[in-house]
Amino acid sequence: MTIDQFLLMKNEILLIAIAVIVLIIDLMTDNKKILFPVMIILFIFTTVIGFIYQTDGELFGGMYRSTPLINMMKNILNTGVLIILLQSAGWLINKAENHENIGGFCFILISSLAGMCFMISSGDFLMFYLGLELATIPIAALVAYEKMKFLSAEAGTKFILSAVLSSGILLYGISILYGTNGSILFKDLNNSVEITNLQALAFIFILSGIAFKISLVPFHLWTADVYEGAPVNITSFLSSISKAASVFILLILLFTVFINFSEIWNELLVYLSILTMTIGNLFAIRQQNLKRFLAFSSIAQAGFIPLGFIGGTSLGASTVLYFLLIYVFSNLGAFGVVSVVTSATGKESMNDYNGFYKTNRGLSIVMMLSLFSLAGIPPVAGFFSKFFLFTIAAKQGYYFLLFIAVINATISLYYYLLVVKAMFINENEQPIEKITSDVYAKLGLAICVLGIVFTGLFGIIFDYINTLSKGI
Amino acid sequence: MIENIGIEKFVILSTLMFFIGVYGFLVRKNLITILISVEIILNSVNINFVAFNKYLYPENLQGQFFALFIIAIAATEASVAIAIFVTLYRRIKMIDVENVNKMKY
Amino acid sequence: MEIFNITGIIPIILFASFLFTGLAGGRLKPMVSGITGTLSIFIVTAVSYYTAYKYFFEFGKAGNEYIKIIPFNLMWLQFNDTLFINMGILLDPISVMMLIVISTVSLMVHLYSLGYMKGETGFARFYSFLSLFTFSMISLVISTNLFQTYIFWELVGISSYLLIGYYYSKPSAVAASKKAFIVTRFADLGFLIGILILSYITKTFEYTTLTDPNGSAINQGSSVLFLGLSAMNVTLILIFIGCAGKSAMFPLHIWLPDAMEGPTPVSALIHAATMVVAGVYLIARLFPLYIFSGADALNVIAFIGTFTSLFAALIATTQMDIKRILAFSTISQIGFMIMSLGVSGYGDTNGLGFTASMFHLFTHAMFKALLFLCAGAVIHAIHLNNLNEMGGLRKYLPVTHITFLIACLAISGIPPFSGFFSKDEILTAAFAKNKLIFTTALITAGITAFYMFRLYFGIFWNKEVKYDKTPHEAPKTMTTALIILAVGSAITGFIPFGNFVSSNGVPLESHIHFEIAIPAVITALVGIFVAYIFYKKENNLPVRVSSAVGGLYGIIYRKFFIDEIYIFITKGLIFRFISGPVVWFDRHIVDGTMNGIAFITNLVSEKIKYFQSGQVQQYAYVMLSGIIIIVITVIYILSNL
Amino acid sequence: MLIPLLIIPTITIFLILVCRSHKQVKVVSAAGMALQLIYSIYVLIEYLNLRSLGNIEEMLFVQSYQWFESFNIYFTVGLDGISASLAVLTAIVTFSGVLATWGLEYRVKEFFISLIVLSTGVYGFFISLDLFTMFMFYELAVIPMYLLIGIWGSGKKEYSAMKLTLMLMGASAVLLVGIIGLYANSGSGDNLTYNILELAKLNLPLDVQKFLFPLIFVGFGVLGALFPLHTWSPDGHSSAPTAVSMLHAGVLMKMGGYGCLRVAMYLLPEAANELGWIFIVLTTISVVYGAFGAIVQKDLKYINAYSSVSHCGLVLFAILMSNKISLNGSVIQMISHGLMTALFFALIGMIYERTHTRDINLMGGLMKTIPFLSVSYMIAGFASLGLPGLSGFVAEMTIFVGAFQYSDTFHRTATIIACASIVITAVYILRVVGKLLLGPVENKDYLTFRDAFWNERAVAVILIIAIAGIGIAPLWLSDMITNSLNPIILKLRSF
Repeated sequence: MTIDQFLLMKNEILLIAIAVIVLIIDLMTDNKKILFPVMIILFIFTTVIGFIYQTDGELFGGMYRSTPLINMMKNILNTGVLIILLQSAGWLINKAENHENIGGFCFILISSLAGMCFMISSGDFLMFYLGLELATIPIAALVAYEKMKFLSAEAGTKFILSAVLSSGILLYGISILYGTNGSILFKDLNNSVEITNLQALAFIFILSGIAFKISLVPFHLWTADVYEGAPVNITSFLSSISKAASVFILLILLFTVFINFSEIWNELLVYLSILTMTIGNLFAIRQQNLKRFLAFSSIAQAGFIPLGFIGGTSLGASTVLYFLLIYVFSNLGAFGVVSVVTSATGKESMNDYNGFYKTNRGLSIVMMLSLFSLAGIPPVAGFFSKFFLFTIAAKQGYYFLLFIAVINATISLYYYLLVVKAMFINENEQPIEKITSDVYAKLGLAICVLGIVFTGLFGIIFDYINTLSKGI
Repeated sequence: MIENIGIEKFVILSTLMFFIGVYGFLVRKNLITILISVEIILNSVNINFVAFNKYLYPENLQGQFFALFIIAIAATEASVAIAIFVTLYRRIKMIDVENVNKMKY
Repeated sequence: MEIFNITGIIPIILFASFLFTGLAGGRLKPMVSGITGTLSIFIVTAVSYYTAYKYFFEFGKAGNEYIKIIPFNLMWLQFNDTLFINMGILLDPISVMMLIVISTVSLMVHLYSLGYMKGETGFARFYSFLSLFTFSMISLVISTNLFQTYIFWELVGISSYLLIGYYYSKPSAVAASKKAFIVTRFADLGFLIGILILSYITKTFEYTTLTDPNGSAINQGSSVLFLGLSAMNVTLILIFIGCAGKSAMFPLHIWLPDAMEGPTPVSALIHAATMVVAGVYLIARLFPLYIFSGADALNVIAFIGTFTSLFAALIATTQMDIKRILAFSTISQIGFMIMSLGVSGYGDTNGLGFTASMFHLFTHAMFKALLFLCAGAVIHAIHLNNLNEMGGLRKYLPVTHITFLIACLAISGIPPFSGFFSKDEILTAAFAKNKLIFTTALITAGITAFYMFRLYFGIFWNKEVKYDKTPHEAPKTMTTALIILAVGSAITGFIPFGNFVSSNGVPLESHIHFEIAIPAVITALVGIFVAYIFYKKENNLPVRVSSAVGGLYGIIYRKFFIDEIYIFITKGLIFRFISGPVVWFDRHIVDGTMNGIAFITNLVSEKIKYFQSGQVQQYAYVMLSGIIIIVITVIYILSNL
Repeated sequence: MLIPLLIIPTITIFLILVCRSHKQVKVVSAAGMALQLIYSIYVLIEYLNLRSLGNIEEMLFVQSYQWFESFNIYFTVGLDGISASLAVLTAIVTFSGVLATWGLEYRVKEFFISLIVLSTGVYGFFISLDLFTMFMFYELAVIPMYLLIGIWGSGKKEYSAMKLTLMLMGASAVLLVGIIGLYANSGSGDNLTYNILELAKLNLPLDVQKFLFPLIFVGFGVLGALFPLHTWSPDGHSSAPTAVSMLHAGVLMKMGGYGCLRVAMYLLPEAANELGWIFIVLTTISVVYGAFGAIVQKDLKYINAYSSVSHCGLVLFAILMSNKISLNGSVIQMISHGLMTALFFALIGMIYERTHTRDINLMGGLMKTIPFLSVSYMIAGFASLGLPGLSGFVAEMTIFVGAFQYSDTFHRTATIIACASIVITAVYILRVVGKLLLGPVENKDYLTFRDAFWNERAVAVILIIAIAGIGIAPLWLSDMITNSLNPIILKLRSF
């Protein structure tokens, strides 16, 4: 193994390095103030490296692989986590009970990210499983991070139980696949997987395991409760990064290992997509708690993703990537505002946001842009990604699905507008007072806004992703 | 290799364990028991892996390694889960799953 | 022809006058607008007479026949290669005749109004509207095509609306103007549809093509069917509906009596002399088309004209408002003209009806304008217009008295006044065509004489009324107009009208038909005599008679309940049974569906919330059953592969 | 040549952002929109100039930039007579809308930004030659409406804003399916295209057309107030602030008509021929229904909203009649209705500012106290009821002449019913004029009203001049549009 080969794993290595450095600093010094900036600088460095340095190759006999496309996925995740870290600064630094644990928090978060990177880089199911668990278990700890809150513990409980069950089912699927094919390497399976009942069962188990992470209906029920109970920043991590990573691996699995199953998963994803969009929307309509609301909205959003899988084209794959890139920006934008508000005032209800614009112009505009992006309103980026997803579905002739999807997009617009209405239109005697957010949060939101506004307008970004995904 | 015991026995065993685990997960009320049920599921998977490896693909050890890793990870899972249950217990002084339903609808 | 280019300045002057008085009038002294308006109409009159002179005596004839001259014709809007709207000037006997009529009466009215309207607020506005009206009316009669006619047809409608509603603070005036506009608009709908179907059949709007007796338009039309009827007849009847609206034929006459809410000079100009005869003019304009392709339509026209004339005359006998009596009289007289067109044939003596109709139009314009202006002078003097409250005015208003008498004699058809000649021709034409129509017309003529003299005696004789202020004769501007018009009413009958205007352009020798004239004059005299007995002196005879025929009188007095029927249709049917339901439908069905969708969505959302019970084990249930369902689905998919 | 039409508003928005005072914001907006107006007129003149030089390209000033290579999406703009005239209409209405809002004091910056974003969407829509960008601009124009009505509206503004937005976005969702369907059927493999001109060259199979046509027509039709999906319009208009009502009724609803013409009819001619009858029935109902609905309303804005339903129904009706004359009429009607309804709503706003009510039964005699506004209102009314010399007449007559070119019973009956609307229009217009402007002054407070201020005068005068200009000299406009209609007619008659 040469240095070059190690460099294939540069992202994971850097992440683990950061995690370790954070841990060391945390242990070495009592002055927690420097910890955060150092980590942020390192993280930005990692993210930038990810964009600059492209890698392509395999390690460990195919257990680990890296392609430009996977690199891009990691970049998306890195950017997202960077934003989350920036957004959580206020919550971590300003609250006494969290202040002590900054190091722990960052360490766990970054390890989870490293797990995701391993997961999407995996070339066999063992690596995949390890990555998955490395990604999941730390999050469970973070969900229950606020020790003093019952809700946080409840969310943690629900999360870990559901996650363990789903990973058990997933594993069972993998074991069947192993039993029938004799290998867990993707490239071996790629050739040997064929449509038999047993393998189809294995496929379904694996699919449902991942669908659990993406929170497709009917594997979504944990989502809302966990999102509501977890700290805001963890919720945003779960709803965007974790979801995106799972979609990426699903993409890779479907397009490589299970490509022979494409007839099955085409049909299956159509139903799942319809169910997910509709149920997510129907639940979202009624929500009053903003975090819970965003949770259901993220379920509904997840329902759009399968549209891009249909047909199994590389264009579809790039559309999914593009969608997730924009989704990460938009979702984090919305959660970022909620995070700022929650950490300053502790208010999470939609009614609390009445008259928000009067006191906090910048924040409400960021919120509005993010919501519009989620709803798919031009000229913000969400419009483009959704439009392309629809195009993919239509190209394969799935007009009925398309129809349901556009109807759901309209319904989703309704509840996004409810928030906009609360902020801009509703009157309130005592609106949330003026919040001065710290520089980190501002930076984080700025990145989101830039992403929301420019990712769509610059078509070159999509085309770039598309050139990458040709060799999936 | 144990004489006279075919692979199907193992498969039946693992399947049974899987469903026992699932059943336990669904009906038990104590969080720890639920966790144990999940461990049973994981162990059923382990049996699968090992049996498949031994009987069907004895030339390499992928299955056995997989089983090893599962065991390790099951341990971490259990530790994190129990840590969470502890915080939960601190708040409500019980670990009955039915009481963990403050958030709903 | 070059010489007629000068005619083109008529509309320009009038439009300029409209714009000037309309935009700047409010800021200047009121009289400036008045004088501007009057001056411009004076120039217009001069040009009109000049044009008429040149047309009738120098350039109008080709051989023995008056031809249509189009000095210019500009493209205004093009639909396709054959259908386009031009704006131009068409000179032929009837349009030139109308030029004379309109400019003359309009000049008189402008002049008269200088006195009559003095001191009114919105004096400038009044003149501006008058100019607009005159502009539209003149452009209407000189139109070269049907669509141009329609355009100005609408514009005269709107000018009429504006002028009737001149006293806009008065609710009754507002209501009357609205009614007038809507009723005529309704009729115009028929006209419009008529034009459009006609244009579809004939592929043209141009009069020269449409009315050429040997042209393609007339030959094509008869074979086309529309909704199972002969398209041409339907079309022409539709166009006639438009005419009936403007010319207040039964049953579209209801707006005209109410239109008397406008200032009296306006009634004289628009609702007696010019605009209301536009319908007659239009039928005359399309006369060859009616004759050759719409015989049935022409019959309808004849009967409606006859009926209207009798009907309106009957109502006129019972009314009390002097302007309303004149309004019904106008309806009745226009009925004569329409009827005369309806009974006319084409060419030579067959075409007598046509000539008679135009002749009557001409004379009627003079004496009816005069009647209205006289009525105006009376109202100006005593500020009353109820016949019951006036009487004995001959002492105070000598000029008005004499001119009014002349007009009454003219309208009653007493020789040698103008009405005698035109009515004689009409009756002759009717006699030749249909005896029933003739008889009705004769009776109507008698009734006409009766109610006109009822009016005359009622105003100037009858009882002596004590007025709050002693009435004074009108100022010079007004009496001048009266006298000029009186002279016109007295002598225009001697014009050999048939020499100029005839159905086919070839001059028609006309003479008095004594076999018709004598009974007609006798009938008229009888009418006058009855009126004399009833109304010369105050007595209770009218009351006795009216109570003797009780119910009938009531029905006639209430104008045969036509207004009530209309109100029932509009208020009762349209508002209650169409618009009301439309709004209800909008609110409850259309909106209800939308809100229903929202409601159902919310309901479903509410119902399915129990899936999210908060119990982690239930989540697992759902998840596992989801897997089972997926397995079943996949098995299903696999079995179909 | 056309890109500045989008850049000027964008720059204006940025300038507004740096403004300090309300006054500055207004001046900057007005200046920007005036510049835009001048520029769009310049474009129109250039267009006519090129045409008169004999340029017979279907679209002029075509510029194309690649945007999303993978989907073959281009940012393509171009102009023909129809879009040129509609762009000028937009410029006029926006400019007068800005002037009409001079008195605004609440969240001024935000208002003008939203308004200009809205108008940018409209410009983009009219000049787009690519369905993707066209759709993008369509949605861009709809969304600011929500904020504009929701924040600055009156009455039950939240309900109206939500209803309007959802109905329009629902329609756009349906439209989206149609557009994407067109794209997906426009070729094979990677040769798919959104370009209208390219799509027009295709001959899609009939069943595809029949599937897509209703989607696209309904999608655009809702914006054009197609019965029974018109109810957003009355509520929306009645709650919207003045300038928004002006833009909405004046311009936004035209996008529906334009879209139906440019996309539904042009690209799917066979289906238009086959399925047109369904929509002819619906639009005929729209025309009469809107007019009858307007008769009994009490709120001035409701009356005009229903009237808009009727008039825009006529636009769609004319489009469906699909011959050269009626299509020409439909475009003129769009422009004419845009101008006069903008005038209407502007005046209603001004009257409302004085009387603080829009109930016609509570008002009366305004002619006496505010003659300028009243006369302007009357002129708008006359234009609406189709008085010759004003634009409405030209439009309606062209439509009716066109519609009468069919002699079968179905078309004839529909046409005659649609024609009947002109009488009903007269009824409700005169009813309003009678109640509102004429009659005695009941309320003594009304005597203290001030007549129009300079900005109000400017609004009214600009719009009236445009209305009368078209009404008096329609030939150039009609010619310009007719020429641009040739390709569409060719398609519609090609089978």
